[in-house]
Amino acid sequence: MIRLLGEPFDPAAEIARFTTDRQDVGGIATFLGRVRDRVGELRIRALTLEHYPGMTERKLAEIEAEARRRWPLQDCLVIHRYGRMEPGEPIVLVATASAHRAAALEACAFLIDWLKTKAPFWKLEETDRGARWVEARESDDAAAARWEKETAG
Amino acid sequence: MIRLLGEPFDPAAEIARFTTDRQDVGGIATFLGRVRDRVGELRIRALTLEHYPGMTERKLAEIEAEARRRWPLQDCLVIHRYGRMEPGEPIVLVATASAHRAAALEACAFLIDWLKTKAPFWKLEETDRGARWVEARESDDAAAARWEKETAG
Amino acid sequence: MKLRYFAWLRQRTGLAEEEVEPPPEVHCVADLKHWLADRHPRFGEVLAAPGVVRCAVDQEYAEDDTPLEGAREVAFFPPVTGG
Amino acid sequence: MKLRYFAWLRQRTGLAEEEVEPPPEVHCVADLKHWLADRHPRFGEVLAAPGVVRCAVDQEYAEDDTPLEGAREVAFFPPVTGG
Repeated sequence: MIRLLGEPFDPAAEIARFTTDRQDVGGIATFLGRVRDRVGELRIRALTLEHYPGMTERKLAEIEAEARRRWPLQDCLVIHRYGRMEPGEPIVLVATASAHRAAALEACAFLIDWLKTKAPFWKLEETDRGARWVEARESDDAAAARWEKETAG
Repeated sequence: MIRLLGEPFDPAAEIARFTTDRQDVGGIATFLGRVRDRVGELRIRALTLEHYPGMTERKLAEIEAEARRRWPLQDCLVIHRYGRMEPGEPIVLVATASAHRAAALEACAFLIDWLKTKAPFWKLEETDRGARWVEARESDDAAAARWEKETAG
Repeated sequence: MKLRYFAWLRQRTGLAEEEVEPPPEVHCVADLKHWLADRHPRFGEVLAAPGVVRCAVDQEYAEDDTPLEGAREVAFFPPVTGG
Repeated sequence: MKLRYFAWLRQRTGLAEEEVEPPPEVHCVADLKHWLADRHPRFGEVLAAPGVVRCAVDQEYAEDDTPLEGAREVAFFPPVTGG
């Protein structure tokens, strides 16, 4: 399930709800991304996530479908914020459930790696020295590329 | 932080408390292992975890220390049950926090892989066809061995 | 054809979207970029730098040689940084 | 020396722990296993199967050649299955 939100959400409440009633789930992996209050020496006051309405929902759905195609997931949740957020606020939550732990853990890592490089979001940081657009990191591309070789298979 | 519990715990509440007040955390990864109601065709009524008091606490502490040595973790939590549990009940919760997601995700996978193969717990399953001790799985050894090569380094 | 600009490319064009009718010689994304460089000089400045300007045609990632025939919406943006 | 047995090995010996004084020729884990095979025949049955009986000496994992000098607690158990 995919949710794209312009308002804050409560990750612990989402995790509490996730697959609570199921007794066939052996492992649940989650990843929560939050706004940090600093990057290196620079203080971050806020982060604004711009996105591409329409394409974002489409890409998120594709990424979820790809995870479900690759791993036997019993459930899968992706919540992604857009708009302005302050330090400590959740940006993205990924949760995966499977009978076995390897599927849940790998799918969770896959989802966040692909979200970072394939979903049309852009981060604007408000710092003590003004606002700046976050640049894409090569390490994110490398992390996403780990999963790329399996796409053709 | 390590907790070895003979009573049920609430994983969502633990996750809610984990690093809530910190604004320097960029990523939180969690893994929750739960009792499944079936293994293949076999219905599971309950699972009893026996452990080695004294050695268990020691090994859990060693495993946590190793994760903190390998990755720059801002916080780390391992909660492990022992005793009798029913389907749907949590067995183990691992949570890791770091400035960056890769450290949190990898340390989380590492912790659960090593817990499975290095902490002295033994599972007794109560099934429709009687009780049986769960056998160690080769896939668990393989998962743990992924991290082994780095120990010497 | 609707054009959309995101993040700092939006700041370069000064607009989030516009409706355009490119001339018939604009067949692919590269042609469109070339035509837009005249329309938005500050956007044109960064088009040459490799990997800086990404494109989507009808909400699918596109390359310079992606054809524009029948395209209703073309978007330009920097590399994504979500998650 | 205190011996402890876990999981189904405990069921084989019929006890969770016992105090023993092995004879002086018991120097290492392998010697102790050999000596215990007489004491607990049903435990002895599985000692030969490779990888089935694991051991800890003073709460550290041990191998057949681990020496027992000064050891206060030796535990036998099957491969662990926690997590």
